[in-house]
Formats: sequence, structure tokens, C-alpha cells
Amino acid sequence: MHKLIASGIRKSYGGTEVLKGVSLAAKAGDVISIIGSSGSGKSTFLRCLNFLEHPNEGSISVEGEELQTRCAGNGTLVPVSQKQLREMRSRLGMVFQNFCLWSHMTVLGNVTEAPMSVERISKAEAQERARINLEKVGLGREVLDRYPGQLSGGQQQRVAIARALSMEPQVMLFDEPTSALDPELVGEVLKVMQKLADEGRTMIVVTHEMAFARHASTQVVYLHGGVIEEEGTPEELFRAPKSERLARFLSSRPQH
Amino acid sequence: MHKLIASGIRKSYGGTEVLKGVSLAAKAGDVISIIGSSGSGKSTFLRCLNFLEHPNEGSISVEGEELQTRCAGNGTLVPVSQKQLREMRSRLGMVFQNFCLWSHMTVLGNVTEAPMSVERISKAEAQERARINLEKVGLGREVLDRYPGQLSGGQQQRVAIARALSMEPQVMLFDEPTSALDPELVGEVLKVMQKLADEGRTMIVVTHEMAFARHASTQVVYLHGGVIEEEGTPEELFRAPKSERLARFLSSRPQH
Amino acid sequence: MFFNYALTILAAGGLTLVLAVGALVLASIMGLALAFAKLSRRPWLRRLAQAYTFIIRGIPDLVLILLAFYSLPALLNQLIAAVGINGRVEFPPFGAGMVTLGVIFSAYMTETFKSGLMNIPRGQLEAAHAFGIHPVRIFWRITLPQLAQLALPGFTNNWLVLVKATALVSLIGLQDVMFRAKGAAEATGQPFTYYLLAGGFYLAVTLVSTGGLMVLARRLEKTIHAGRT
Amino acid sequence: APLNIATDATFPPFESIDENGKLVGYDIELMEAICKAAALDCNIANAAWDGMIPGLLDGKYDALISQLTVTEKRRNVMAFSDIYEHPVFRFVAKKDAGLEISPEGLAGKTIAVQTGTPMDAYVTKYYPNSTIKRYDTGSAPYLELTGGRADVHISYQAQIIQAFLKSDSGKDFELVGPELTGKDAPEFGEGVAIAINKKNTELVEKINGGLAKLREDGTLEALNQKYFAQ
Amino acid sequence: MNWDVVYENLGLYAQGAGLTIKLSVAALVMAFLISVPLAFARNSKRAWLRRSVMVFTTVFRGTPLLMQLFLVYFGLAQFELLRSSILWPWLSSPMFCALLVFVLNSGAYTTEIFAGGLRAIPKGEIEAAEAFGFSPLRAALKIYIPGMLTRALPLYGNEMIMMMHATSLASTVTLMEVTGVARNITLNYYIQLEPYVAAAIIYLALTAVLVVAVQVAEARYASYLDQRRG
Ligand SMILES: Nc1ncnc2c1ncn2[C@@H]1O[C@H](COP(=O)(O)OP(=O)(O)OP(=O)(O)O)[C@@H](O)[C@H]1O
Ligand SMILES: Nc1ncnc2c1ncn2[C@@H]1O[C@H](COP(=O)(O)OP(=O)(O)OP(=O)(O)O)[C@@H](O)[C@H]1O
Ligand SMILES: [Mg+2]
Ligand SMILES: [Mg+2]
Repeated sequence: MHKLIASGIRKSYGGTEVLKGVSLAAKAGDVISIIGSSGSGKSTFLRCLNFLEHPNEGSISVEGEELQTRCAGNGTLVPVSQKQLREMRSRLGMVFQNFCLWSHMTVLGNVTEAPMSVERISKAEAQERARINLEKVGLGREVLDRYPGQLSGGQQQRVAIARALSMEPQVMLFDEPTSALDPELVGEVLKVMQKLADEGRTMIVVTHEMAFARHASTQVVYLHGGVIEEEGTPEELFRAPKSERLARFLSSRPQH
Repeated sequence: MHKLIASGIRKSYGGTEVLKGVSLAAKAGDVISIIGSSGSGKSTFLRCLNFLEHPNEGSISVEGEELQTRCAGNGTLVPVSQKQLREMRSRLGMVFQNFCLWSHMTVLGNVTEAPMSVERISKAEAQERARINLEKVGLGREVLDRYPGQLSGGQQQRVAIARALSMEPQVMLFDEPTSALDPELVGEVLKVMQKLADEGRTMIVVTHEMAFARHASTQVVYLHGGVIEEEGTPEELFRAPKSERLARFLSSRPQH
Repeated sequence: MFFNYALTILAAGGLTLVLAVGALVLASIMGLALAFAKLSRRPWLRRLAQAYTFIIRGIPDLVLILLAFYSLPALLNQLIAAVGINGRVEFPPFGAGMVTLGVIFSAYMTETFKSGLMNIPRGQLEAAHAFGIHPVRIFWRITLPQLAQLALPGFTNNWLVLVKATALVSLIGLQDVMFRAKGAAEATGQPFTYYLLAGGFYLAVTLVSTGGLMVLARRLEKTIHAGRT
Repeated sequence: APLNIATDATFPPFESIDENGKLVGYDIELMEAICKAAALDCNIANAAWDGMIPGLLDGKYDALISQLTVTEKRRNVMAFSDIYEHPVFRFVAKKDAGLEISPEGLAGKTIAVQTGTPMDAYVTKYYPNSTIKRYDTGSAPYLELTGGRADVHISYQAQIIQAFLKSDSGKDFELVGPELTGKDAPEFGEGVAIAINKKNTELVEKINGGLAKLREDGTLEALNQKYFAQ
Repeated sequence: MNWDVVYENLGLYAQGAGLTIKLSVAALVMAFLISVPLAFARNSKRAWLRRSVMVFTTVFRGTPLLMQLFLVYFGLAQFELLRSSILWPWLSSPMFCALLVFVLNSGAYTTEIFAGGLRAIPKGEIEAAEAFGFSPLRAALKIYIPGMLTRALPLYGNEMIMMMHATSLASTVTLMEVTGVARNITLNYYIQLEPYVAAAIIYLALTAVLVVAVQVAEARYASYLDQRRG
């Protein structure tokens, strides 16, 4: 059974179509990297997956259950049942491109809130989980009581990852989860993600880290101008890209 | 003559000292990369260079002119003359880690505002400059009238770079200027920075791109826990790091 | 009869409006300056602004206007007499009313603007400073456009309270809408008619001004909150 | 400069505004006549009660004419002209209410009065067993009568007739109890006079002079006839 | 100076202060409770809901509080139908009417303040809550309301102070709170300054409590707004 299926997602802003029918299917343990140049629609697609952005067309199913939608007046799809949407979202963890931490809560609050509010686990248990997850991303106890505004960029990003982990979701959606991290931490975080993959968790990762896309993912999707220009195993794509654009995209990566 | 000298910069937040006496000197055409793990104080140091953060100790000179400071009640240094500070800042361009674009202005507004306000150049001239700089970072005319909220992460970051370039500053301060960019664009932007370096512009770059630090900079500074753990030419640091920590930091970079 | 009374009442609308607008301008300028003082790095300036807003907001408007119009000149006159100068200080009621209302509402405006200023993303101001843009210019180009949007709900509230607070000036001999309505109500024994009429006047002012401010807000909101995050 | 004379024009028939906002009433006509007789240049202005006495003490107003009853306490702070009128005070209640106007008869009943008036002082002193409700304006007690929250109200008889009984809402009500004057209780004061700033003894004399002339030539009597003849 | 008059009436002031506190606290608590849901409705996606709340806030912010109080207390009493209805025991009580009007009036202002606070929450923070599948109630309790209240605190502090001052109007419906007491004394003793200054001191003390409470709350809950940096 597929963990997540998205089919034929289309999305326009005003007159311009940003996604022109994008589909994707992820099985348990799949790690799908979405690569592509800036503005190609990666974030928008990821946001459509959990309906933060209402697509104009297409459908989403999580673990075999399709989200019921209907067409709203403005031409976008809206969920029929908010409850179903919520239920579905709680199985999808999300790390935002710009973190979106809750600024009025401390780090501990940020990481414990969702499990306590959605899964209804006890405070003690949530804090225990928080500590484990924060440790996984290399954050110590000294940051627990800080507000997001008092953290460095990399620290914020790691809190965002720990927050998503804390829900122990079926599918994790990452939007450039390592952009603000130094190489050392990139390595660490990628290791965490690798471990999640090994645990059989499904992940969809928008990333600029070609190393990650190449070595850690089971499938790579190359988005260009709102369509999937090419997809396949990392082997296929990185060894022998069929599309000329992808070839150029891959070749321009900084020389080491 | 040095373009920028910082000496003995110290900075504490509450009780914890984040910078413990950091010094740096940059000559014309120098490209200094500051590397280090998350939370080591890189952003804080960069912000101290143009006094966005008031250090507790230390001094800054730009093009041989030292910023006059005095000690304020709360133990931080404050500039004696706001005019001198402003004059100094106008010679330092800054690209923020999280862009900090002006959300109520279009892209064009963001890029033309500073030269029009500070240099007092005409609107037409500022717009001309804006177009050139936006082109340099790979942004076309279609984004000119968008607001920052309507841009993708990478687009925002590039607007921030164009905005800093628009002041034609003597020294550019970059805080992770490529974090939200895909490899293709990273390449582009690094090329722009290279070109700036070739033009003899001085740059101080906080970066996680080891490739950039290694190949494009004239000097690398490794910050750790608020002190310079090691510094030197890229050759020295990358070939034979003396400090064990730096060695570990460099080795953990994702394997390609 | 009703018609003529109504005209008399509404004729005072001009006074009410001019007084309110004048006080609003004064209150806004002072409030803005005090809001910056409250957020200043200088502790003495902060404390001064705090003491000001505390005292002004702490004393009922009625008392402040009595003190300003009757007690203050009396005190000054005593002083003048003591020094031996011939003459009398006398405040013109209209000016005194406008200044007093302006002072009272400047304290409320201070809090309104302060909270608006605090909600402007700090980074955007830092970016402006980092380019060496002059603070005055930053204020006009970066701070004010965003403040205008963030402070609008509080600003509107203050304005609406201010319009109605102008009724206080009847204490110092000025005839505003409420004062005339009361006169008509007592003369005719039909209080509901004339109070409702006055209410209608204030409601009209409110509708026109909130309508105008809403158009402004919508325009600002479009730019600032366009798109996500 | 003309003399500034203030009145609180919310008390018909003594002082109120007409439909064009002009001041009218017994006190207004009297004041105008006094000024004419004494050759004073007067400017009568409508003012709020709460601002009137401070205005007088402070010199912003030279005199007040607003059915001010003369009492010991008031004499301490301001000067008065000769008394020009002895008002009659009455209770008003619903027709056929069968109330007996006496402290015992009104025990447990609700009396509405205007705050700070001689009537207030009177019922406060002599009707300790009644509930006394005090209102800021002259008209509010009538609303309480018609709304059923108050049983009786006491005020100037002329005002009750003019402001209430003549109107539609007053048709079910009537004057009750004895006619009361300053002779019945000191709270009602010695009578009504014009208040003048204490320092201005000269003005007191001028106004008294004018008043005396009106008394002699019958103007005052004519005014009383015009306003109070039943 | 006449401070002994104030001194003699300290008991009245104490009672007045008690009533002011009672009215303010009750009005503020209830206004808060209705404003929180109304603020959400004010920003609702449903146009009819948004508009109805807007009509409410416009009418109650747009007309003088005195008039609202007058209409509810005196106006409703003029309808025979209401007087004989089961609502009358409440509507005949000045306390109930005053509170009703204060709650609606302050609720209208507070709704607008809170609605503005809601709009100031960064969209991304709300999306994060949505993305985790928070139920609307949990999102409201944990994300919206704390974000809204902390951002609206200075303005809400303003409103609390204004509401407390506005309780002075209760004296028009016979509730003798602090201002009413002061006014009573000025009318009875013909001194203006001292009674009001005494009232001002009481208000100042009450304001101090509110201001300190707001400052403590700001330091405790809203400090994160100061610490953000670019
Ligand atoms: N306002 C503040 N209050 C308290 N601590 C702070 C504050 N700002 C930053 N810090 C702390 O100072 C340290 C240095 O922060 P800084 O932002 O300079 O790190 P950095 O080297 O830029 O990290 P990154 O690579 O993650 O951006 C961090 O540990 C951070 O948590
Ligand atoms: N609210 C909006 N209104 C108009 N255009 C928008 C809006 N949001 C996004 N866009 C446009 O949609 C396109 C896709 O944006 P998206 O954020 O998905 O790009 P991305 O692939 O994530 O890029 P990046 O790697 O830079 O983050 C971009 O060209 C962007 O400018
Ligand atoms: Mg993106
Ligand atoms: Mg940083």
C-alpha cells in the first residue's frame, strides 16, 4: 500500500500556473528527493501535499485514504471534511523552508506542543520525547527555555526538525531541512533522516543537497517550471540524465 | 590600507559570552570566509561589524577610520556619532541570514530604496542599477513588481543580494548568502561574488559552502565557541588543519 | 420644532469635528514621539514616557480638563500676582480643550503605536540601518507604512473614543453636539429623540471614518500580507 | 468688554434653549431686563452646571443666573444679589396613587430628585425612611416616574408643570402634597438670587440697583404673572 | 483649601471606590469573555459572520456610551410590554443595565483590538499548527489566543483603563461610584478641585494596579516580541 499518493496536482497564482499536473507516489520506507531550480514549484508542491496550499486540481491519499475534496468558488479544491484533513495532516510531519517556529513559545514548548495537543500524550512523555529529538539534531538542554528569536539560524532549523519528529509521523515532508546548517550538522541531520528511512518511515524531501539526493534517497524527482521533467532512481538520474536541463542543473554544482 | 579592521570583539547575551575577543583585518580585494558550526557566533560577529549588535568590547575601523564609541550603562559600546556610524554603514553592504526584505515594498522598491535614500541618486538611475543587479543574481523582470511574500525562498535570497549590491559598497558582508539556493544558483551567485572579488571589492562571507571557502576566498577564519580557533589561507586550513576540531568539522562534510 | 432643534444640534457638529481632528493630530504626533521614547535604549527616557502615560491615563479626563482649564490658570495668576506683575492668564476655551484632549489621547496613542512598532519585524529595520539610511528616512519609508497597518485597529478605537470625548468641553463653556442635545432634551422633555439624533451624528462620523480607514487598511494589508508567511 | 453671565439652560421654564438654540425663560428675561435697567452690557451664555461655579470663582464668568437658591453654604463662596423670587416646591406622583405626603406616608417609597439641589437636601433630611434616587439631569426623574421605578418626585412647581405635566407623558400625573417654600424648611433656602463673584462688590450693587428699578416699575410682577399665574 | 470636606466624606469615597472596582472588574471579565470568540468571528472567512460582528462593533463603538446607557436604562422602561415581562426584574435594576451596557461597549472595542492581534500573528506559525493537524480548539488555545493576547497587550491595557474611567457614567443611573461621589460633594459644598482630585487619586491607584499588571504580563509573556532579531 502506498503511504502517500498525489496525482495531477495543478496550482495557479493569479494567472500564472506554478504546478502543471505533478504526481508522486511514495511507499513505506521511500525517500523521495525533489530537486529543481529556485522558483520551479518545489515548496508549492510540498505545501499542496498537506493542503496548506489548496490546489486547483488533483488528489491526495494518505495510507490508502483519499482526501475528499470539492471545488470552491474561486477554482481551488477544498476539503469536504475538516476532520479528515486534520487526521490526515497529523500523519504528515512538516519542516518548513523558513522554520515557522511558534515565536511565543520556548524551544521546549515548540517541540512538546503538537504531541500534547494532537496525540494527547502526557506532558512528561512529550518532554521526554522532546529531549530525545532535540538531542538527535544536536541541541542541548541549554536552549530548552529560549525563544526562537534568541536562537541562531541553524538552531532554529534544528528545532523545526525536532518539532516535526516529535509527532512520529508516517510521512515526513521536509522543505530544505539543512539550508541553514553547517556541513558538520548537515551530516548529522542527514544521518537522522537516514535513520528514519531505515526505520521504514517515508520521507519527501525538497533539497539542494545533491549528496543527499544521490546517496540517501530511493527516488529523485526533478521539477522544472511546474512539471516533472525527469524522475527515477538516483542512479539513473545522476549517472545518465536524459533531459538536457537536468544535465545542466547537475553539472553546475560547485566543484570540489 | 585596510578596508575593514575589527579587533577584540566581545559580546555577551545575558550571562553567556557568545564572542570572546574576535579580530579580523581585511584589505582591498580580500575575500574572507568565516566558517564554524551552528551557534558558534558567526552571525553575531558579522552583525557586530556594522554595529547592528553592540559589542561589549572591541573596535571597528572602515578604510582607516575608526568608529568612535563610548561605553553605555548596560555594558555595551555605543557609537558616539550616529552620523559617523551611518556613513560607515553605507560603505558596508549586508546580506542577512533570513533576508529581511521590506515586506511592504515590491522587489524593485527593495532594491532601489537604499541608493535613493542614502546616495540620493535619481529614481531612473536606481532602477537601472536594480535591473543590472537583479540580472546578476538571475532574476528577471517578471519579479520586479512582486512583494517578498510572493517569492520562493531562493528568489527572496537573491533579491537580498541584489539589494546589498545596489549600494556598491566597499565591503560586502554576507551571512550564508546561498543557503536557500539550489546548486545551479549557488554556482551563479558564487560567480557573482567571485566577480565582485575580482573587481577588488572586499568581502566577508559567513558560509557553509566549503567549496566556496576553499576555492574563492583569500583567507578562512574558523570560529568555534566564540573564539577564532584557527585562521589562514584556504590552502593551509583545508590541507592541513592544525586544530583537531577543525579537522573534524571539515571531515564531516557530506561525502560526494 | 424637531427640525429646528435638530439643525441647532447638528450645527455644533462642526465644532465637535474640528476639535476632534485637531486633538487627533496632536495626540498622534505626541503619541508617536512617546512611543519611540518608550522603546528607546535610554532608561531615563523610557521612564519619563512611562510616567507620563501612567499619570495621564490614570487621571479621569474630566478632572484633567478641570485642572487644565480652571486650576492651572488660577495657579499661574497667583504666581503672577505674587511676582507683582499686572495682568491675567486666561486660556481660550477652544484651544485649551483641544490641547487637553490631545494630551489625554497622546497617552493612549503611545501604547497603540508602541505595540505597532513592536510588531514590525525587527530584521527589516536592521536591514535599513545596515545600509546607513537616515533614521528619519527609515521612519517614513519603512516604519510608517508598516506601522500604519499594525496600529490601525488601536488607532481607530482611540479615534472613536476621542470623537465622543469632545463632549467634555461643555465643562469649559463650549457647545458641542452632546451639550446641545441635552439642552434640547431638557427643553422639550423628549430626551430619546434628541439623544438618538446625537447618536446618529456620531454613528455617521464613525461610519465615514472607519470606512475610510478600512479602505486604507485593506490597501496596506494587500501589500504586506500578500502571499505566505 | 461685556459682562459674562452664565446659565445652565436645562431647566424650563426658568432657562432653556428654544428651537433655534436661543436662550429663553424667566431668568433670561429677568437678566436682560436688569442689564437694561442698570445700563450694563451683558452677554448671557449657556454653560454646563459643573463648569459654572468654578468659572465664577475663577473670574471667567461675572455672574450666574440659574435659579440659584441662596443658602448659608453658598454665601461662603460667592456673593448674591437681592433675592428676586421665592420658588414653590411640590411633589408630583401618579394620579390616584393615594400617597400621603409625609415622612411616614412615603416610608419605603422611592423618591427621585436631581442631585445637589435644595430638593435633594430637603428629602435627604426629612425622609430618612424613603429610598432616595438622585439623577444628574432635571428630566431623568420624570422618566423614572413614567417608567415606574420611582413613586414620587419633588421639584420646582413651575418646572414640574412646564417640563412634565403639560407634556403627553405627564398626563397621568398630578401635583401632590403642600406647596413648600423656604419658610417650611431652611433647606429650600432664602429664595433665588443672582450669584456674583465675591470680589466684585461693585457689580452686586449695580445689579441690585437694576433689580430695584424693575420691582418699582412693575416689570418683575409682570414677569411673575407671565410665568407663574395658574 | 477644603480638604476637610474630603476627609469628612472618606466613607462615601470608600463605598464609591468599591462600586467602581466591582463594576470595572465585572465588566472587564465579561467583555473579555465575549471578545475572544467575537475576535475570531471578526476575522472569519464567512462574510456574513464577519459583517455581523462588524455591525455590532461599529454601533457600539460609534455611539456615545452615555447614550447607550440612557437608552437601555430609561428607554426600555418606557415600554409597558417590557415592564410586565419576566425580564423586568433585571432590566429595572440599574446595576444590571449599567453592566450590560459596559460589557457590550467594552466588548466592541476589545473585539477590534483582539481581531487586530490575530491579524498580526505570522501566517507561517498558523500554517505550522495546521500542518500538524491541530484541532481548531487546540490551535485557538495554544497558538492563536496566546499570540493574539501577547501582541494586543498594550492596547488591551488602554482599553481596561478607559473602561474603568467609563464606569463613572454609572452615576447617571443612580450608582454612586467614585466620580458620582465627587460630583455630589462639589454640588453640595461648591468646591470643585478637592473632591475631584481625591477621586483622581483613587483612579490613579486603580490605574497603577492595571498598569503594573499589564507590565508584569508583558514582561512574562510578551518578552519574545523584543528579542526577535533579523
Ligand atoms: N538574543 C539572544 N539572546 C540569547 N542568546 C542569543 C541571542 N542571539 C543569539 N544567541 C546565541 O548566541 C550564539 C551565537 O549565535 P549566532 O547567531 O552568532 O550563531 P551562528 O554562528 O550564526 O550560527 P548559525 O550557523 O546557526 O547561524 C547561539 O548560541 C545563540 O543561541
Ligand atoms: N503567493 C504567490 N503569489 C504569486 N506567485 C507566487 C506565490 N507564491 C509563490 N509564487 C511563485 O511560484 C513559483 C514557485 O514557488 P516555490 O516557492 O514553490 O518555488 P521553489 O521551487 O520552492 O523555489 P526555492 O527553491 O527558491 O524555494 C515561484 O516563481 C514564485 O515566485
Ligand atoms: Mg522553496
Ligand atoms: Mg547565523
